[in-house]
Amino acid sequence: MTGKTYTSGEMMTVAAARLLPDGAVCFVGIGKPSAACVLASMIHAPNLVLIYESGTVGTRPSVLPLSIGDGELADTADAVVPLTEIFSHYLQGGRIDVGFLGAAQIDRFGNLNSTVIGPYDAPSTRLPGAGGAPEIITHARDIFVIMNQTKRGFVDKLDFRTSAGLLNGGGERRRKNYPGRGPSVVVTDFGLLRPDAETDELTLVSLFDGAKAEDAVAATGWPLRVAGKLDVIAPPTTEELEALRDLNARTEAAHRTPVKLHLKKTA
Amino acid sequence: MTGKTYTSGEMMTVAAARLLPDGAVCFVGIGKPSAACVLASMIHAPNLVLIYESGTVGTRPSVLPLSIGDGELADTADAVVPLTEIFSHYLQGGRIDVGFLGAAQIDRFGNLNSTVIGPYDAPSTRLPGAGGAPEIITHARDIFVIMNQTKRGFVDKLDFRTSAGLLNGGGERRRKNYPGRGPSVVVTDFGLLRPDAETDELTLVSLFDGAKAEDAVAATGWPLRVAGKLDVIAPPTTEELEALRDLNARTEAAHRTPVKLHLKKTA
Amino acid sequence: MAAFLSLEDAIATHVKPGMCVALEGFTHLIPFAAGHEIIRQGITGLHLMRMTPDLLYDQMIGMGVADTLTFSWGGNPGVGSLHRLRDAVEKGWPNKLVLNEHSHGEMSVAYSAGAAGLPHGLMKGHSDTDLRPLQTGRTAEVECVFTGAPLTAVRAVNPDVTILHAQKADRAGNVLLEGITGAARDAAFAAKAVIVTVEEIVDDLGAPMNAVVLPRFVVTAIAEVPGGAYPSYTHGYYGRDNSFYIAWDEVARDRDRFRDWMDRHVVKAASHGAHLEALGVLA
Amino acid sequence: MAAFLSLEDAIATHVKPGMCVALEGFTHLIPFAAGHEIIRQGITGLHLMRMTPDLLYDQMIGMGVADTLTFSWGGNPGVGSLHRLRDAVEKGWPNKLVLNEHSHGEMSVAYSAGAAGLPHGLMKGHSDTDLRPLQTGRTAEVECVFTGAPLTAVRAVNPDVTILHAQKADRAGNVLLEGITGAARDAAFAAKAVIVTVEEIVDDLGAPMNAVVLPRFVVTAIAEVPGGAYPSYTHGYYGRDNSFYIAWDEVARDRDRFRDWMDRHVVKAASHGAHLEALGVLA
Repeated sequence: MTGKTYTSGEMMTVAAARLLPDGAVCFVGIGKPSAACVLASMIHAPNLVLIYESGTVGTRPSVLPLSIGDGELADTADAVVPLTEIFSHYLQGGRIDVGFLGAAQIDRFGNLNSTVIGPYDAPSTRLPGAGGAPEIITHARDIFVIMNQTKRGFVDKLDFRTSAGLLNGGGERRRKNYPGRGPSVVVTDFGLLRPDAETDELTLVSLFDGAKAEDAVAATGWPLRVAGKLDVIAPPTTEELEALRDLNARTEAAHRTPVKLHLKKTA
Repeated sequence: MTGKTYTSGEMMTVAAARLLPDGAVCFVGIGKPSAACVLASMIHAPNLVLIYESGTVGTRPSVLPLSIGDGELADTADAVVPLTEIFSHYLQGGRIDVGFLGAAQIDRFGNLNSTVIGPYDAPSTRLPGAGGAPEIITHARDIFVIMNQTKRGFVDKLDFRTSAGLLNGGGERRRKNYPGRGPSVVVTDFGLLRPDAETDELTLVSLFDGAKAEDAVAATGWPLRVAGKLDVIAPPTTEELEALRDLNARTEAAHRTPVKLHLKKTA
Repeated sequence: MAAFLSLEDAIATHVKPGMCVALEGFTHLIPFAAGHEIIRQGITGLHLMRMTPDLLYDQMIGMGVADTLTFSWGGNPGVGSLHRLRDAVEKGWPNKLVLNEHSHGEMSVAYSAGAAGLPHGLMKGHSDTDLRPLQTGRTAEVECVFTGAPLTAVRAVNPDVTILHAQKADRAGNVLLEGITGAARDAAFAAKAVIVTVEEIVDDLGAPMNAVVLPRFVVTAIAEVPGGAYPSYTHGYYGRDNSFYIAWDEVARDRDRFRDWMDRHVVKAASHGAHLEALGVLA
Repeated sequence: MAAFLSLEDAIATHVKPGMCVALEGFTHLIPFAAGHEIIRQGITGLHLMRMTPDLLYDQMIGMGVADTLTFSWGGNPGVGSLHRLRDAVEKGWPNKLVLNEHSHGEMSVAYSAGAAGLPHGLMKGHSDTDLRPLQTGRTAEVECVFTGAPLTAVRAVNPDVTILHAQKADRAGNVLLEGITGAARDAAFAAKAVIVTVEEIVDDLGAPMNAVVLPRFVVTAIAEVPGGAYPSYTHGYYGRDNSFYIAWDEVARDRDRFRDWMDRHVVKAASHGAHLEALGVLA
């Protein structure tokens, strides 16, 4: 975005961070969700609880993890528990307020694909797969999705439904008594989409400063609904931007540090 | 038993200890089972693994626990795990070689009652209840029962079947594919009973030195079968008796030590 | 997030007549102080739940706190009977007590299922015991949908309140349990509210990696009650007073002696600290 | 009880062609050395199982070790695709790979049920995804026998061999795992045999109370392999070599370059120690 002093990735992270209420218990993935949560805890939500599926509960990383099981997450956690307990006691047990998800594809009802592009048995692209997404999207009280908005990713029809969002819309998920409400917001590089209260269809409701609704529509694989009145989201504050860049700089330095093994002896 | 230099309780404990093969993983209760296991590990089975349902695995108590959750058991354990894990991963998971049980009543097929004397809804004596006995007797590969032999305890018909032994005999338990074989020996104050290979009926097969088969028969509430050839079990050796008495003396001294609370402050 | 309250306020706020309350603890970490406070506040009609009701539940049942008991083993460990529990079951004194009776394995599965948000858990096999026919609505014979193998469904339990005693809480409200934890973790996760009494509140739990920590968002209220598990014990703080357990056998045998003891030592005690002092067990 | 073997002997004795083998580890404690030894011994036709197949499974699949993969997330964490896994699935190179695909929640339940001796475990709810119809015989929709609530049965998994890396074993064969343990405990209890590589064998584990210890009677074989988790990490010993994970992306993109790298660094390495030395990562 020309003339901006920040990237759209930074704006997405900042926007996601602002959505997090203090004290929320967050089920976090690597990448932007981690950055958003750590940023929020540095700015306005010091009591945010971060849980990673690797088993780290209440972790306070000073650098972002490259993987979901980095040692930093264990070292700074309130508790390190078996993964089985994360999925049974924490997630299915109903202890998670907000789950973050991304995906390769999303449809207009917030259903997600992270499995394959093309047919399952003969995919053109084999993606990593479900991970914990199907359980997170089912059980967390609220779901934030973060994805760049492109025609390849925001599709009329998923190649594969890995994780059940708002299903076919129109309140189907509610009627089926899913424990959590499903995706309530999608943070893209244009702004925020939220499901329509009646139809559940994802609707552009907010734009980042300088972003244009017609560009968002053009980047969507279905005729994107646009709210009558569009909020404009303020650019990152200096405090937000500095905190985020410090975090990213610390992270890059940490991940560049070469590992040397001091072994007593080798077998 | 007149003229003896040891009590029948000591003989029972020693006899039970001798039955334990080195390296066996034992699910242990308090009282004689604990004493038998600790004695065996001091005499001939140094690699015996003791597991208490409180969650202590591979414990090596130097004094016998008064309760199944004494601190001594935790302090000397290889692992202290949640009770839920003991019942799921260890017991039902098939990791236990020998389980020890006692009861208020036993019948001729090794079924046990530890629930009530009299009708369940209007008992003359309410007993403590099942505890882990139903699962121990189901899942442990082998079961040792230890009980004093009396007409009140060795009954023709249980008032309540708390734990399923060899059911109605004649191989019923085997046909029902129970994971473990059920009670293979009952250590009484007269000697050892073992189930008959065909009928499963408990049969007197060994007598303690000086004990008489007719006394055992008289102490049994059903016509007790007696094996054609009765083994005689050697009295406790000096080594066994000294080790057991040292253990009991240490235990009594430990349990007599008064507790004083050094509290920082009281609320 | 966990609120720091006095024990009086924690009980008054969260324990109401008629509730299902699990004061867990497996020989270790039994929340005696909290149970005594329930007695002092005269709360009745409780559905008490615990794998191993021992002296504390003997006291609570004898004082008329409970009308239902869900349990799997009710005795004085290593000593004998719980005379007050027996009197309630055998003679209906001071009131009738409905028993929801289980084995340890069943209770363990019921707590775990409750903690995991499941309506029931599973055990291997069916059962040839007299206990199972008494458990209508709580256990049921089912079969494996894949293999046809016999299984038993055990209905989840979800106490209104689980009450625990633990070593420490930090100022954020995270709670550390060390030593024998029994079913404490699962009973806490299964409950709608969790009250924890702790030996002390500290700046830093100093918890080793992989320790048993209840995170602050699972804990409803924390009260600092040093000695709160006596005559049970708190690993690293004080040992189990076995002599108290042995002496209790005589106290509890007789209704009048029991009531007199409870009146003097619990009902009229100003606090758990005063209770301990009167017992002469403070160093 | 655990036998102390060389890594070569442990693999040769317990891992046979066609077996179901789970080399678990969740980012942390991934048993790279053991996986490399399987490659070196030319064992093929394995059914590999793991929640998060990462670089090690990319290497094993690319070397033709596996014909089936049970998994729930197959990627290079924080980096991108596993190119060898993709090549096997998309192009059948070096051989076709059957996928038994799950979510993390399903795998977690499958391991736990296997560890608990159950034929299946349970998850709350049914599912409106495209994954479930692909899981015939592995998941099934059932209903709560008490409430009628929708549940999903997930069939237990019981690997022939589970292979783990851990910090320490003592001379009796007890194994200590510290830090992120993932599904390691359940994968071990679910297995018919368990091989553990450890950083060191010690007289005393020095395990804190409530630490994660696999007792000696659950462990089949122990091999001392310092650095055995590299480029994954062993908490308290060495950190994760993120640069290796990033660099792997390029190595694995091309079949020839991959085979050449594996040949030079793994197949021809005399041992894991030699492998680490050749990579220049020893201090």
